[in-house]
Amino acid sequence: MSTATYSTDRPPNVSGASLEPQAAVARHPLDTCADDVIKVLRDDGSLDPAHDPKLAPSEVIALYRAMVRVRQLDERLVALQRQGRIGFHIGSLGEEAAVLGSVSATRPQDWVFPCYREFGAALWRGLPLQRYIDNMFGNANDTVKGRQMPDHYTYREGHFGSVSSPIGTQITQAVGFAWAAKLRRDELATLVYFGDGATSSSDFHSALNFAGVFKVPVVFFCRNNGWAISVPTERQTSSNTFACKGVAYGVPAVRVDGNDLFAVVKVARDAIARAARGEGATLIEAMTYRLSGHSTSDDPKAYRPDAWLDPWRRLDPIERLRRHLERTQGWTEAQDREIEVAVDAEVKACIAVSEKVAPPSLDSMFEDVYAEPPWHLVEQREQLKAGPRPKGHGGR
Amino acid sequence: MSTATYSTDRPPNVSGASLEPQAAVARHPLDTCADDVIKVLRDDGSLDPAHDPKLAPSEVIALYRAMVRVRQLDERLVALQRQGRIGFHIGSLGEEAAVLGSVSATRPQDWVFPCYREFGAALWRGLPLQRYIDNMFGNANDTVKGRQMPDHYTYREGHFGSVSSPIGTQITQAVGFAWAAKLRRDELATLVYFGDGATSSSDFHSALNFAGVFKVPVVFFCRNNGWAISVPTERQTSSNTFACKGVAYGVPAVRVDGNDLFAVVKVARDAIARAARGEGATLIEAMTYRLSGHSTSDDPKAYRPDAWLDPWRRLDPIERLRRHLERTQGWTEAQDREIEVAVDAEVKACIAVSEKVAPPSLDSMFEDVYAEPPWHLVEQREQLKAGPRPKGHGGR
Amino acid sequence: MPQMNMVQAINDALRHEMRRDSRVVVLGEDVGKVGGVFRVTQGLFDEFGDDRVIDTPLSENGIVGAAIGMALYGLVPIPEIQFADFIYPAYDQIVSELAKYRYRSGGEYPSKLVIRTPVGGGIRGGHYHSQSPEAQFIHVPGLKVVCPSNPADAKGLLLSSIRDPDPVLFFEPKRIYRAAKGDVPDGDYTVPLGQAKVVRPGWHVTLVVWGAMLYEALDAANQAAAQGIECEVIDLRTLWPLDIDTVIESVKRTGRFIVVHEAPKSCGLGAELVALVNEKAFLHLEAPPLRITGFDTPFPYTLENEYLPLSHRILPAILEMARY
Amino acid sequence: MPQMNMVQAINDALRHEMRRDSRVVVLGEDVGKVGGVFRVTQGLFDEFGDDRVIDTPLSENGIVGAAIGMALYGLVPIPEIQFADFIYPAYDQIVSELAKYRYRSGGEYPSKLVIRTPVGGGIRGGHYHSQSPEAQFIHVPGLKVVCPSNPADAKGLLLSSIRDPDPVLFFEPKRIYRAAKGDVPDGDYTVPLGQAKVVRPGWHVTLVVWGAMLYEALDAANQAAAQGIECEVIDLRTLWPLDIDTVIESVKRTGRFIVVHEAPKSCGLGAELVALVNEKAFLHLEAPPLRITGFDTPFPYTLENEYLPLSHRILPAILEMARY
Ligand SMILES: Cc1ncc(C[n+]2csc(CCOP(=O)(O)OP(=O)(O)O)c2C)c(N)n1
Ligand SMILES: Cc1ncc(C[n+]2csc(CCOP(=O)(O)OP(=O)(O)O)c2C)c(N)n1
Ligand SMILES: [Mg+2]
Ligand SMILES: [Mg+2]
Repeated sequence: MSTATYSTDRPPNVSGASLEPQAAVARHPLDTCADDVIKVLRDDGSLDPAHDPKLAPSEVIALYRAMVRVRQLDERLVALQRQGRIGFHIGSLGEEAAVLGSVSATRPQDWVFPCYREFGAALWRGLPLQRYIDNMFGNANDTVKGRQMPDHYTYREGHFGSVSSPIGTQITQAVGFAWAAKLRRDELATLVYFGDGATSSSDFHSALNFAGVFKVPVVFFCRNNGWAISVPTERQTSSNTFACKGVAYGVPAVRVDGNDLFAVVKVARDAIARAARGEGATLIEAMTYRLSGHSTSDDPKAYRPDAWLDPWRRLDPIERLRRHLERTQGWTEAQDREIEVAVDAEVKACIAVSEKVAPPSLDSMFEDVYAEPPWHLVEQREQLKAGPRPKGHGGR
Repeated sequence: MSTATYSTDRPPNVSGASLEPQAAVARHPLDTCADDVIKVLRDDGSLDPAHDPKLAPSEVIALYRAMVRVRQLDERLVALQRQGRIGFHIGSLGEEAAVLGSVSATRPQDWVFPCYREFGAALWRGLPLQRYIDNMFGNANDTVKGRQMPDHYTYREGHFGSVSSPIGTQITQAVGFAWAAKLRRDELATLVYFGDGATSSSDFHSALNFAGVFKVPVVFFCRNNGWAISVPTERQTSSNTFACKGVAYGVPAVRVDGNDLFAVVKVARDAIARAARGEGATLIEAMTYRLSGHSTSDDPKAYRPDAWLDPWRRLDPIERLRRHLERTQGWTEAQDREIEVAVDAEVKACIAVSEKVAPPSLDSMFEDVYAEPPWHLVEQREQLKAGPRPKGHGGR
Repeated sequence: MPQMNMVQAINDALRHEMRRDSRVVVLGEDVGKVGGVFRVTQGLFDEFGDDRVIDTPLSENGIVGAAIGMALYGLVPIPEIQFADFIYPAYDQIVSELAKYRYRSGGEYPSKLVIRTPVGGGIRGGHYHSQSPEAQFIHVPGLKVVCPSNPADAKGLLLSSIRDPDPVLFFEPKRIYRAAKGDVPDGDYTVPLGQAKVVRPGWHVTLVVWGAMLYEALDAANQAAAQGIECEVIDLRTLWPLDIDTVIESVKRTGRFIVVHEAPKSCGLGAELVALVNEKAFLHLEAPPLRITGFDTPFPYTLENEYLPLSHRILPAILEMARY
Repeated sequence: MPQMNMVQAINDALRHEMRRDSRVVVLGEDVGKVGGVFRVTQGLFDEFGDDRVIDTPLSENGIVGAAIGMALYGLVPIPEIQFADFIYPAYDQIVSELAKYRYRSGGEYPSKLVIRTPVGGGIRGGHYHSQSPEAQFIHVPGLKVVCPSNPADAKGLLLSSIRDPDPVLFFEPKRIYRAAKGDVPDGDYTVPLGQAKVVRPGWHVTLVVWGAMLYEALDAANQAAAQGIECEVIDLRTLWPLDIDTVIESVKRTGRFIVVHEAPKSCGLGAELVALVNEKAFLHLEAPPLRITGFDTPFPYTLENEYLPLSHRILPAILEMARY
């Protein structure tokens, strides 16, 4: 079953006519059913050379900056939600290395299919902050026209997909997308994000299976953050790891310290390189931890005592990276302060702009259902426009 | 992730705060990601003592008889379909040892959730032949009231489920059923059949995952017969085996020579014993081969040259078992003839009866949609009965 | 009688029935320790334990498929789908299996369970936390569909749904989970399935509605009354099989029929009601039946109040129809 | 012009478009070497190879989910679902994703594909090889639904469907896959989506129908004509968005409306048509609109001809309505 090329002119030898044990199939170095976790960044801030991706100092700083920026945004957006100024936010507190490390491994031609926690990846690929904040407000400037909840944006120009809420659906789509690129002989890889909970979805199964059979150039990036809302990973699966699920599909897999930027960059780069070489899919399990509630709608106190976070706070990906910067580049608090002030300013400015923009037009509600509105939508649009406005028009 | 008991008062250690490699989890003897295939019956008809289930001579003869009976039925039903006397048949030619060996391992209290090729299992558990043949004719005596296609029967009394066409759905249901028995502390195992193609279904994924997490006393019996209609197994998955998919769910798995009655009995008994001991689910991959077309609707010539069958004809499960009987019990052709004549007589008799029975009543069409027909069905029933009959009333 | 909101009343019904009947189990995502994302199952885990209040992996297909198997065994499972918008991964198990089990087995294998799930808009949930998929289940023979509009009905209908021999989809209008409050009888009582309720008697226009939109219809009816138009407002309660007698009796009196629902208009339950009214009260109709519904677009986020058939859209329809 | 049956005409359309447009790929179960269980894709594998005619693993969810991804990339995938009855495992990808992609991305990500699948009864397929699930897709904004009744339309509508910018469900009535024969123009032509066809002009009763039941409606109409009742028979062809003008124009002339479909009655497309006729031609109606449909039961095996709305059930409805 390891041949992905589909030969139809010989009998499949899968159920092996001889019924003799088959020769063990050679494993890719990444293909591990074991519990080893790839780590690079040591507690003291030094790097283990074995898997060091050898980032330039400026690259490390850029990534550090991006991680800090994302965290600051998270804090600000949660506050905005608490103040009732936006409806919702779902963030990546504690998962910044997993998100930024992986997306930084993508090349310009590569594509990203997001789950809902990867706004950091979108920003890294160039999503203008203003555009992101417009989406948080669902205003007339929001490119998805205020139709979806906050954090459900798109960014085609940056090769970044469309966020949707149903868990898992993007995984199968990413496989189709990457497969299409392969069929068109375009050299690009597709990186798809999902959580540990999503591994239970039907789409995970279809996606990994199709990717294995058709040797699709896709990178499956599973953020194992310990939780699916209130459901812990031990209730999600009884397998030893999430990575070992790759075995079921002939998809090589690797488990990585998801709070270790360098290790994440390393495995993501390797996986993209494999895809680029035509060797097919890779499953990455990044072990990290959701330090916040699931979203602004969730209060984790009901199922998770705060003390459980302590070990993970000690493994905070930003702290660990800062230790490295201190050690290797003499990083100072003043430099942190500088980032903070800059981010604060840009975020505030964007919010000030977005908040003033009007809600989307009534017309916009009927666009894009189809390429052209059919008669029944034209009729409904005109009815709506001719009628009265509700209390709370445009959510205000 | 190997703990199925759900402790909510300690932090899950799944994403292991330490991020150190975890101790390897001890494997059940059946838990194999390797390609070993359990075999007992040797080419010369002797048995390998390593896995010999030690069947009594009379048990072997009973199973041989059942296998021959099933094959004869297959031939007869295909002929009936060709003559236009029944609409459809889907059989088990070549897979008799897989079906009979596994079902014979069930105990009276156990339950069977079928796919569509296991009428041999239903008959083994006591389904009266007349009842089965009534279903083939969809007549008024058919206990499913002629509502489903042939080979879509039920047999609750024999702890045998309801055949439906959608691939895979019964797997998840079997898990729920077995899980319910566990929750009620009833000691019974549930055996569920499905094909290699079904491993790609969403239900396979949900079922195995739930079974692993909740340690459900279910036996997953995958008839790997090499084909899903025209799609060969190498196009179904890229994993090394179907058995190794168990790893993704923490479900121990074993690969068995599905044309070796003794080996099938052995692994099925072991799996049922595991379930009975409260040790949870087992995945069995029985390697066999579909010697016929997919069903009477299929002509395999379009995708499978006849020559591909040769190695499998040499591994015919009935031939192999006869060799064993000849060697150990001095089996003779006369004894075969005896079976043949007896089966022929009973089958003919049943067909003669079934074919004369009228089609189900018009009333029956509106029963069992709900426990009691609501007003709209009463209305529709009366309309139908008051109206004219179509050409070809009752399919005749 | 204690005052409760919908969440409390449904919780009360579940607790009541779980105490009474040990076959009842609740399963779904986050239903356990945290008591569901809307806290409908709160406290059940503590009282009944992990064997009867079961947090599952993230798979609606697995939840419903396993629940069907449990039901075949003789349990009475009550799976929760976190939002009705996420019921679609389980659609195959529901429409191909659950709905057909009794029929296809000639009555040998009924599969009785109740799927609970929050439906509808009103919480700024956008496309994926706002849908009302009743029509997609009503069209499938074998299922019953229920949608309560107030706490007392919610408890009584849920108890009926659990004790009914057929599979039931129990749709909980999340917009009024906490907003709808009222007296809820203690202990055991049921509200029968298949019986609508005339919430407001009237003689000019018949308004059929259910769930959260009931309050919008009542609001509009009250405003219309100020203009001398008396609407009869019927809360359908059981969406399928529906209480045809109450609807038709009313339409025969009023000659004017409006149905209100949140789901998109085309091929919704409103269309079926219009067709039924045509079949059974055609000669009594004095104006074309009207549907005031969600539009035929995905459910929008910012313009949620524009999308929903709130009273500002119902009132003009009433007035127009009365003038017809 | 060559004579073809439906299978051949659809095959011809696929081959034509695959030659013309290298972005078109076909994928599904058994579509490759064997050419589909109904042989609709026969020969395509040999001509276009494994990269464009792709046998997939047994997963409708995977087939449609991957096809959506392919479409996002810019291919024009034509997934085949072996029987419409097996489309439900893909329902989530279709209704939650495919239908909403363009909308939810503000037009940035249209996902254009055509899902082909055989529908309807007539081959003694019982519950699971006979269903007609159009209503379950029409109710979902964003999808188009097409169902041809003859070879020439099948080819022309399929070419239109492939070239249309929106996702299309292309339902092929398997009962007439081989039975419906006719001249099919060579080469390139299209039959526009959204245009019904008046197959038989008449003035007493309007009959709206599609797919295999067209022939039953025509049969009944011919029998009615013998009794002096002239039916206008309209083949809807595009089920959604439908050709409202042709339907309403006819009903305004006849004042009498019957819709025929195989799917269960309740919440079917028939209900929607009745509601639309009410909205737009109420004052012209001289009799209550009627639905002649499959019953609200699962599709039976032995009593298939009793279940289907064949001419023996349509004719009495026509006569009754004409007498009304
Ligand atoms: C199909 C579906 N079911 C349920 C939900 C509700 N839901 C939203 S997020 C979530 C948990 C997801 O967990 P995981 O995949 O681990 O991602 P994480 O949030 O931890 O990043 C659930 C159950 C959903 N969005 N989609
Ligand atoms: C959901 C679904 N998709 C497609 C089909 C059509 N179909 C019937 S049997 C079959 C192949 C099944 O192969 P496998 O699971 O290996 O079982 P086998 O027939 O080989 O015993 C297919 C595709 C179906 N019945 N259900
Ligand atoms: Mg998670
Ligand atoms: Mg098979």
